[in-house]
Amino acid sequence: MSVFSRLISYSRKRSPWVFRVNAGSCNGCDIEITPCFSPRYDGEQIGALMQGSPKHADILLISGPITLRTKEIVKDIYQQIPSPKAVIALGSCPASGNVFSGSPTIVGSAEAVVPVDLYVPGCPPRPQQILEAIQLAAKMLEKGETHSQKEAHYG
Amino acid sequence: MNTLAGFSLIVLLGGVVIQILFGKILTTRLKGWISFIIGGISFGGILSLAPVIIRGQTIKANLFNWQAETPFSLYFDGLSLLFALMATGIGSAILFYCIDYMQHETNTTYFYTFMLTFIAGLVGLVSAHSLLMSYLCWEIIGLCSYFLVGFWYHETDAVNGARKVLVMTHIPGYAFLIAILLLYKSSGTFLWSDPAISAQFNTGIFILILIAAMAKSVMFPLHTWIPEAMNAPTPVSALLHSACYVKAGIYLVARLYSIVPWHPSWNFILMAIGCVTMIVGALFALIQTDLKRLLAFSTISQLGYIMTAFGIGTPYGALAGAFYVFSHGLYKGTLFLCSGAVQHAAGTRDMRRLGGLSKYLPGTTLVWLVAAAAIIGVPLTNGFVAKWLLYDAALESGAWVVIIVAWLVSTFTAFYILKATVSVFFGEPSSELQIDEINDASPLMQMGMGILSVACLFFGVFPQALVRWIAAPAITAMQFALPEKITFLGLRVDSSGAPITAGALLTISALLVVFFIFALRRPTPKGVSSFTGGDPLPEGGTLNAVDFSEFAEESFSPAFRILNPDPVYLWIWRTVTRIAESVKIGFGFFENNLVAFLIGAILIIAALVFVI
Amino acid sequence: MPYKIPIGPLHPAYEEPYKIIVSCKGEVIEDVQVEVGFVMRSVELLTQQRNYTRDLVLVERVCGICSNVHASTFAMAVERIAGIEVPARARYIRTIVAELERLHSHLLWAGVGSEDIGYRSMFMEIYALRERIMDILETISGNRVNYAMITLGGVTRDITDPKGILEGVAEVRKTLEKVIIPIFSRDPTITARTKGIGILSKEDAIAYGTVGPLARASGIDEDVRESMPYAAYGELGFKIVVQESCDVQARVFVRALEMLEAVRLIEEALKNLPAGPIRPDETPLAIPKGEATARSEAPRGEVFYYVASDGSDTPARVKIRTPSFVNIPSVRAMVKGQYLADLPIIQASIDPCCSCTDR
Amino acid sequence: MDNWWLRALFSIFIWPGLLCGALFGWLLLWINRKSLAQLQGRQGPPFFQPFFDFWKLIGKKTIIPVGVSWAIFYSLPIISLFSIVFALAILPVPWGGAISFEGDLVLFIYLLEMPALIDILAGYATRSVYAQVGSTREALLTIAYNLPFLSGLIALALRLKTFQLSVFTSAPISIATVITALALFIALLAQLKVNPFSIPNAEQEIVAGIHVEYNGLPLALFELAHALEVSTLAGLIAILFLGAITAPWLKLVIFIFISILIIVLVSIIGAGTARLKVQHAFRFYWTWGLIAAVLVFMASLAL
Repeated sequence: MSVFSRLISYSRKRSPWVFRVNAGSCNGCDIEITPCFSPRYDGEQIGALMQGSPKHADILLISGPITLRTKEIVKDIYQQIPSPKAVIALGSCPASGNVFSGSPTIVGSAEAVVPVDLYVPGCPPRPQQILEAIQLAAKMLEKGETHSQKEAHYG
Repeated sequence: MNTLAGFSLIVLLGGVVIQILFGKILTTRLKGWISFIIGGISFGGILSLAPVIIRGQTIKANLFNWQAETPFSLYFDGLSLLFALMATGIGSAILFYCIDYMQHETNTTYFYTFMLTFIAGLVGLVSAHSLLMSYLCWEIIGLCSYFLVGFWYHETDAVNGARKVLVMTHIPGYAFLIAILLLYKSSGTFLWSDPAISAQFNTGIFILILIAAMAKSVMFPLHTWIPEAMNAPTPVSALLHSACYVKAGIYLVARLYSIVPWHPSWNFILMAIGCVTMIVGALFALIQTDLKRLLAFSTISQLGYIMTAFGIGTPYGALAGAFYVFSHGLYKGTLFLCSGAVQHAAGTRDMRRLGGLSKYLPGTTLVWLVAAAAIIGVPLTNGFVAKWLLYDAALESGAWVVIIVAWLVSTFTAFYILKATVSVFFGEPSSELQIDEINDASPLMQMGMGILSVACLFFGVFPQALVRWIAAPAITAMQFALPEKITFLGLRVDSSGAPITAGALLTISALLVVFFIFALRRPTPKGVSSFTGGDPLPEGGTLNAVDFSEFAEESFSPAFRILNPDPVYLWIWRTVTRIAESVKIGFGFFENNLVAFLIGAILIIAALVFVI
Repeated sequence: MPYKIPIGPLHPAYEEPYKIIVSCKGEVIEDVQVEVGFVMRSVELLTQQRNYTRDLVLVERVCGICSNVHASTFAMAVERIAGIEVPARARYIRTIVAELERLHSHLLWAGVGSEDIGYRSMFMEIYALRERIMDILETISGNRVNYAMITLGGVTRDITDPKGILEGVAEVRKTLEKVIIPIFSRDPTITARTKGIGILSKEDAIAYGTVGPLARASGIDEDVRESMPYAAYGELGFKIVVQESCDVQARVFVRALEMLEAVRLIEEALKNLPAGPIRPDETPLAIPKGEATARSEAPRGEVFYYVASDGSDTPARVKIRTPSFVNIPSVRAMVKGQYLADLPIIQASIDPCCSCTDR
Repeated sequence: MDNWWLRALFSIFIWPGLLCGALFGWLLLWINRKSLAQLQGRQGPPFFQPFFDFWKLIGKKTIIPVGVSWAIFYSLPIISLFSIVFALAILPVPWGGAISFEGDLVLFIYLLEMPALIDILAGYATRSVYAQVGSTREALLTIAYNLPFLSGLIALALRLKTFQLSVFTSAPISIATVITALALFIALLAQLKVNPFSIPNAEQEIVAGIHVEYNGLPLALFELAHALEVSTLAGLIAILFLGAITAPWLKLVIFIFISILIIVLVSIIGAGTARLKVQHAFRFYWTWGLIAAVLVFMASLAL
């Protein structure tokens, strides 16, 4: 069985499938995600794929400061991604609220909504950074370091 | 042994008598039980004949002699066995289902009386030695269907449907009568096994009999009565479609093989009619929104297959036909009983208002899925073997049009059956459905359906049993030699017939068990909804049967106009009534003014006499 | 009853949360219901709490795609109140950046549009080209997305290497003319998916008050760059692109030809780039009391800013009206009777931008 | 008898069945993705990417959406997988064909049809509105693409007067074979749901099509079934061209070569087209498919 489990964890590193949630972003991050899968950056060479359904995804990419309207959506989508899963907060907005901090209609921090495994700084981060983050998250999935895996492990 | 031949018939008629005599005393459920037991006994009676017939003998018995030349005698051979087993076997399962289904109905004496007469009629038809008795039984089942379709006589639709059934099958039935009389005139006998009949048989008589058979067996263009018969109680529809009524025409056509060697053009006619019918039935089934109407059109299409199989005219074709006719009885009966359970539970059979019933009717869903798989022709079901035999037979005789048409129509079959399946049992429940009141069919009903669906699977895995014991005697009776390669353990598959199917089934079920144990060991998160884009699903309609097939309907819409003969019949009907009307007016005028006419006539005659 | 299928707020065809509830019969759309408001971040409220310099940064993030337009229009309005004269070189640089932004935005749109009709190779081709423009923008401003080029009274960075930009732009023109426009106009599968689809008649276009390429594809020759020239457009000359066929294909052509026009404008501006300062020596912190409006042509249409100042260093009121705000409702007129499969491309053909709409 | 059973089990599970079929299918799928990427100017996925995708999915927890019966949810992919495994086991590849009997073509075609039927059921059974739309599209496609597919195979069967697949491999190559292969290829595009007929799984319209709600283990099984379907369908065309060759190893090489060639062709077509609408596809198959069918019958009845 251990051969299989090792194969499975190795495969986790090799095939991160990404689901994108725009939680009130200004589009800046989102138009930098799309080029990640275009010829110059080509995320497919690390096995990454954009998925349309959260049920197929391993990694949740959250961009934007999480507006009140999208808060429940983000929570719901996090639930719909089967474990093990990693969450990447993309850009400054889900980390701190960025320029929108102090707005009454945003939550401001992704941490308050879902457990975040990785933060990618930048407004917006460059495609290289995003790809690196995806790869790092995949490695975390391999080693079992994401919140979802730790939770399952400890209780 | 010869006395046993009439046993089933007598038991069934005895059942009728019991129903009539004790109808007032017995409770509804008891009547059902008695009918089922009667049916079971008659099934047993026919089964007991099987060993003799499989050995290749025929059984003859006289019921009573009316006249020396036209004895009411029975002639029981393989073909009779096939149809009689079907009628009593499937009929018993349906009667079993009736016990619960009909328990809240009034007037069940009427119902069970005619149900038993119906079955007895078919048994009589297939075992009749005399053509006259055949015709008698032919009309008895016609009348029974009229009474049964019109069981809910207070509903206009049911009454109109029953009338259409009677008119459209009774009038072509005269063609059969004419054929019998013509044969009698030229040969002087009513017994079909008489060589004199064979000698006098010609294409004209074939056509006459074919017309009667076409109307009974819903061949295009005489098929339009069957959708109207859907207002009957479900067990009646099931019996009508699967075992008794529509199979009568098939029997008649198959029986012609034992009477006379066929002219090649007859085969061609039959194949052409069959192919057209299967296309028409499948196309019209696409656009139905009523579950039972969809099944009705599917019956038309399936009977097209059977007719084609018998039309091929080779031993192999006859075998395919015999196999198909029995298989169709099994799965179509199941499908109808399931639709009855759906109607019972949900209160409607309009597929636009159904959906998501798999959660509330798990048993019915399972049974339906098996039967649906069979009609689509999924391997390991009897439907697959039937189609396989048909294609093989057609290939052997080089009828390539038949293969391609039959095969393409089978993809249409898959389409409309899936349409029914998904829009009734899967998907979102419609908002119009009263979810709280839905209960699965009662255990008795489920058993009735279950027996038939298990038989579908059994004959799919061991088709040899059906081929060897039921189909083979039938084709022997049709004057065909059994195809060489068919042995008990191999269905044209020299060494690997039964093992491969049984082995496949075993492997699949073993793997399924292993997989389920493996899958269920893993905990799964609960309460996660389906993905709808983040927000909850908006209130409002759900996908239904119309949405499933809308585009197909649109694409084939010209076909629906061209292939529907009903307007023509309506036109004929109107013309006839108009002529009758004008004739009536003429006569009416004459009648009202009779005195004046008489006086006038007398005066004219007197004047004429006077002048002359 | 028609069934209802929610498209969005999270849907692979959309970059942003934006919801269309579609009522369908079979594959045919009977009606749609558009819901926006997922991206409401209260930008207008926040502007009133910050000073003008910080507001520039904030309004740039109203929308990540047309960020420069928002900053420059806001700056135009403030400059109008304060009476600041923008130096000529700065006006030219603003034009160049605005047109580069239009190029990148239209290419982004074309990429997403071809993805919406399932043409992934075209998406790749276009995104490869778009990277070239991103490079140019990066050489000018140092950023790929939010350029931070605009400051009150001028621009923050100078263009030091016009030749390099000219080369890049020429390359873009070549690919546009040789590859992308021919494929979009000739490929049979693309024509099958765009021609005669999503028709917005001229009357409807006027009734819905549509602006930008959407309106111009319905035969309305309206462009702020011409009707109310700002920056350097008055000096450079400008030709409006109008198509009359009102369908998705027309919108494709309008944007494609606008891209060529943008390339021409950039080349012209670079060639005639006047010398001089790029911003005033001193930028005022407090703006005198007053109010002003400003309009400019964003890639999606007309952007309108209203700024009221009470004399302090924070604006009293900022009102932003974006092109998508008026364009999005016109989806309803376009999709009725169309097929569900066409919804993404029809919806994409108006190039909706929700972060603009919701602010 | 024992020997036969062993050979049958071998061909179901090892060659050409589950194991080798899956490996070969993953290879073909990787070639598909890689060549698509190369045509689009990208690097493309690393070698044997579908293999890792499969194992990753195996290792995920399965979510069964609210209101979906677990039995249906789990059994559909299993049935789909095993029908395609049996279909592949029947395919007379070099050193294969242990299960061969008169009429196996009928079984083969019905088994091949199963994944599509299961998909249609799965779409509705998982109660996702997107999957339901995908299902209706798939159902429409099945009645469209079967025209060239069935007529191709039936015409061939008529020419050889048998429904036995292993006879197909020994038939000499003629113009009829080529036309049949073309007809099968036209159908293959829709069967594999690749561009321009990627209609039932159109991501931009209906999220991920039929398998929207599937995840983890059952999704992995569906992916595996898809890989097997790829190798079966490509292999079906490839075996038509093995007639003239006698040496088994050469047969194998040519078999693999033609399969890869077919997948590369599929990739090229996929790279150069937009996704059509279901009505376009329907019209395409009922016009071009009909023409192909007529040609196939003319070729095989006349030649």
